[in-house]
Amino acid sequence: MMKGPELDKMWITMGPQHPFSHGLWTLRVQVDGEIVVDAEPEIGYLHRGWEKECENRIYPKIIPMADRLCYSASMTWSHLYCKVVEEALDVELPDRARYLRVVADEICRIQSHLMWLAAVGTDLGNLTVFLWCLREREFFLDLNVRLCGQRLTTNYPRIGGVRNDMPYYFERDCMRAVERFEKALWEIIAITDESSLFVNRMKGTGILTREQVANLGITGPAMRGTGVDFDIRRDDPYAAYGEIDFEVPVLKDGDSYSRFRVRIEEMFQSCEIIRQAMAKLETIPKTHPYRIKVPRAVPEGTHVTRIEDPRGEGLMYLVSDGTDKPYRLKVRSPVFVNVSAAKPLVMGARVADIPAVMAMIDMCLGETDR
Amino acid sequence: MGYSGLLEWVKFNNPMDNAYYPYDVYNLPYDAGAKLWELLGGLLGWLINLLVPGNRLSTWLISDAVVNAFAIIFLAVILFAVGFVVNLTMIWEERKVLGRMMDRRGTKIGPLGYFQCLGDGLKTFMKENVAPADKDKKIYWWALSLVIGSSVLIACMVPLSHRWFVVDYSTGLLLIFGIFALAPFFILCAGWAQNNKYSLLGGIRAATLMISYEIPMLILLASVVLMAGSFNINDIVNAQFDTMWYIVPQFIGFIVFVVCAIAESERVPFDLAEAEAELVEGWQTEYAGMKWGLIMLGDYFRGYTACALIVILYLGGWMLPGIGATAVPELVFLLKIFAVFFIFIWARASLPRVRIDQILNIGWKRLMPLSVVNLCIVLLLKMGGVF
Amino acid sequence: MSSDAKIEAPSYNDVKALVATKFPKTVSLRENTKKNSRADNEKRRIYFKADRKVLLELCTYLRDKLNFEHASSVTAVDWVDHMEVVYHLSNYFNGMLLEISVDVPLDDLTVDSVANVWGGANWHEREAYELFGIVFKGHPKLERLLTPKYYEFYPFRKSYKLRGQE
Amino acid sequence: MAMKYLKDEKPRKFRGTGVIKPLWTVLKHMFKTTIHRPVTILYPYEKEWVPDNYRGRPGLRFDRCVGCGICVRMCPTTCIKLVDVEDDDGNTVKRPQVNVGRCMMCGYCAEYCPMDAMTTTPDYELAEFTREDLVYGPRRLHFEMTTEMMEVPMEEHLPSNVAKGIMDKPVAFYNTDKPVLSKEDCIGCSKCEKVCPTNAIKMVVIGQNERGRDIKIPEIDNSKCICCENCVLNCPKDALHIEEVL
Repeated sequence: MMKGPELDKMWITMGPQHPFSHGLWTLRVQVDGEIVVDAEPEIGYLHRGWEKECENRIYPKIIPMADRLCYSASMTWSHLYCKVVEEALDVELPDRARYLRVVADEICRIQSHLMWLAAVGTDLGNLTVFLWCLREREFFLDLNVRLCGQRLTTNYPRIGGVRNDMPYYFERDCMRAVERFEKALWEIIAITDESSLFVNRMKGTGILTREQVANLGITGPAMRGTGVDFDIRRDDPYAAYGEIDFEVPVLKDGDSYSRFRVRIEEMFQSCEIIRQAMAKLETIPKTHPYRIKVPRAVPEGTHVTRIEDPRGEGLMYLVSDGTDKPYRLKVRSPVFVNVSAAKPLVMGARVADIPAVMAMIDMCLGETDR
Repeated sequence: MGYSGLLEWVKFNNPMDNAYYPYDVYNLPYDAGAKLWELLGGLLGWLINLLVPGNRLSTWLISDAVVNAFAIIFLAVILFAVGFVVNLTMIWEERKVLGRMMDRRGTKIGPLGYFQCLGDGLKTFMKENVAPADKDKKIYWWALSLVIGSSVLIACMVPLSHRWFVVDYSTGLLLIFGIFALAPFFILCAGWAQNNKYSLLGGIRAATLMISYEIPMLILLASVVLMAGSFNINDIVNAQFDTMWYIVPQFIGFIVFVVCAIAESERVPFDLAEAEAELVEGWQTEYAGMKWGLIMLGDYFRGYTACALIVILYLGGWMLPGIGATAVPELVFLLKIFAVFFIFIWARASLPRVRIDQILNIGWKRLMPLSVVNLCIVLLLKMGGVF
Repeated sequence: MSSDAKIEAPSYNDVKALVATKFPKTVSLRENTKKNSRADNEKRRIYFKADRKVLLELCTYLRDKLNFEHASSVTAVDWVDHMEVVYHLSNYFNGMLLEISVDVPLDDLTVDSVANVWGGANWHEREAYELFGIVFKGHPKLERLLTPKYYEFYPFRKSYKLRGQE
Repeated sequence: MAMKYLKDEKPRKFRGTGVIKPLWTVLKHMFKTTIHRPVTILYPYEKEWVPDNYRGRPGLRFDRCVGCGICVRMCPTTCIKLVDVEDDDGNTVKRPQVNVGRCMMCGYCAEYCPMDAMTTTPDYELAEFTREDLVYGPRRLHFEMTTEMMEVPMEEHLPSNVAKGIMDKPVAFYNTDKPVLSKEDCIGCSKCEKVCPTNAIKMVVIGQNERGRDIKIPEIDNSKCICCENCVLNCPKDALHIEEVL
């Protein structure tokens, strides 16, 4: 029998100018009616050659560039860059800098997660979640402004410490924002997690097993929602995370809903971390150093370090050749790997599920394409 | 009729003396329409009569039937205009209330931001008329016109009070429902004609949505009609005034009807046909510029009709309990429509979009049994002699 | 300790000893010489230099027996006279980060693909292929990913100069 | 620490009623915002407060600047250029000019400025009609209400001090790092003297060569030096280098 063209299936190109793709990328899906039977992500629209650009710049000039890797997690990226150079220089950070970095990182994590939750709201068709989340995010951006003078591209960490100490009354503002946020987050939970329509959209979609997740290299909350109990902050501590007591939420269901719940709990834990770090910062005298002087040139060698980005594992691999410019700087972006797993994530889902499933990856194309 | 003065042709008769006068009471817009035709038609008849004296056309032009027909059409245009203004107000209300619910301010142009919709309408007018090259041309344009046209038509059918209405057939309600249910078919056609996968999916979704929501809606309509004992809108409203608002005995029916009405007018929790997160703009994707503006307007017309139906069926229409028809029953009716529309906005602000299989589940497994339960309650009440 | 049993969370010394016995000549260990890095971090980093002939075998061994389930990154470095492919693997149970570097001569830029060992290495290898021109043998879909399909050059090689670079 | 959100696994009792709580929350919120006004501000009419250390466009205090060019070298986007302008006395001097269209507001120029002449400003409304208008000359860079917070001080600690336990002696690289001369390479061209913006370098005669000409080498006055590296970069024989103090 002759087999004609598969007319019952069609390819749909979603992106790069599609409302669900938060950024410039394309997801080509093949659908049979409303069921997805094949998918293929395409990226590269934003490829700037970031790693190559860095080979042309002296070390301090790369910090503002690292901010631009991801618009909402700029703090962790510049922190990661500073960390890898510090490991290359073999310097030890002063206590004050370590705790300040923890505070800055967690503020960044909360606002990045809020940006994610806002995007989930729009992907599922509820604009109220979007605006409420952005309203809460504004308080953390205000903290960013107070701390480092800019809302998104913070340029705060420096090689050997941080740019400046806390401004006056920062502890007070920070505590107020955190306390206010914890109350407001329950309100947001009331219209997301307590709404059965919202939960039904996420439950049972995008299911992956623990083995699949480990093999595909998915990291971050998407991994912890699938039962892998791994958080670099706890298991490979950096900055001052080793001295802070916090929980790593892990759920075993492996669907979008558990990823959602993991991220919500992570926001509460970040509040707790900020609280503890602030309490600790009060015990360190204000005159103590927050930034130490480092040499301009980095000794020869290769260095690798990683950090827990809001989206997963961020890793930088630095090859230095003894000059004041890096020989090679490799960025391992969590979203780059997570989006490569788009096919197993959306297979078998409906077209309406694609935004809900891919929203849990929390796309950020700046760091994906680099 | 011989050659005579103009005043013999333009008589300005009392409209109530018209043999076809459809109303029981004096109707101002009808009167205005009738007088306008007497002026225009009388002038025309006089002129024709000057040229060709004694022709039958001139006499027909000022006959009762023509005057009545013109007055009814005039009334329909007036009702459309009212519906148009109500639509603008509803858009404004939606923006403002949605703004407050989302902690925003809503529109700010003009007094309380009312002129924003006018500005938006002007903007869509200015836009370039873009249409895909590979479209199915006839269906593309006809489906668009019919979607908008049917929406406008039902909006004109909605009576504003016992004295401001166009149709008074005993099956007026059925007519509205019938045209209401036509639109998804045109949407399916429009989705096909655009030669776009998103709009095709959107069109199919609209059709799917229709079959799962029409049936509970019609069962609910049947229970209301059963309770009132008539398909006539006026009778239903009067029956509610005589006993009580039907929201009280048929509370389940009210809730189910609101859900169905939201789905029927394709508003947010059930706007699958134009789910912007996955289908860009669904079946409206390739309708750009003013076409989209008109579709939007048609959507709001459908929302307006859905609200009006809820008000008529469950909230006592233009009557107030204990008072009856006030001096301006139209205003009472419109205020009730705005109140019902508030529920629509509220649902939009707090609920996410439902998936297509879930919507079928809700439609067939929840709303359908609930509407049957509602019907049973009505039957019990009716048999028990309460109504 | 038998070498067949799967070890869930191998310690630094376990990995060192087991790999040394299993691949005596082809894999060498590089000791970390940093002083100031914290001692606990120190024991979570292992640096290996492997011969590219045993790479696939080594990787399968590390995944199956030593439980390095996660391939963090695969990247390449252009050393002008030769290329180097660097693998970073991690273990979820003790947070260990293992680095394998493999030298690739310029006249034969091929190395075995590990995309079938770790699915997460798939795109990293594609990226290394398009930016450095290293061919990963056995890769399921070795195509250009970030750069346009019609590109003919490998932009991250040192021979590719940026504007303003001598 | 305990989980705050995942701890209470309450089974939802009435499954179909899961829409009541969100509806109620939103309604409550609507009343709240109607009484207390929404949080949004009407941007062009109302402006949000920004702190003093806000990094808007760069500012310049003309009288403090010495034209050393550190900002030019540190700018990641190379949007700063030294241009010739007349100062108040009519002399031609070199002062930075910023192309704000390329500026990414990182604040490095203010941070690394040894004279605290470059500052950050809270000025972020920079739209202009042409690209040329976006180029801010040295005089236009001036910002009226410059406060101390905008100077962005650089407070580093020397690792050697920290190791010794001296915790309250912050330094900046321009106070510690100094150029050092290796005498055998110097040819006495006195180029360093010409390019030094603070006149810290003076050529001194240390003897005479066999043909009777003066042998000159630069003498560096470390109290005046701001470590701008101009002498190092301009030395034709690489006789100078910066010695870093750590």
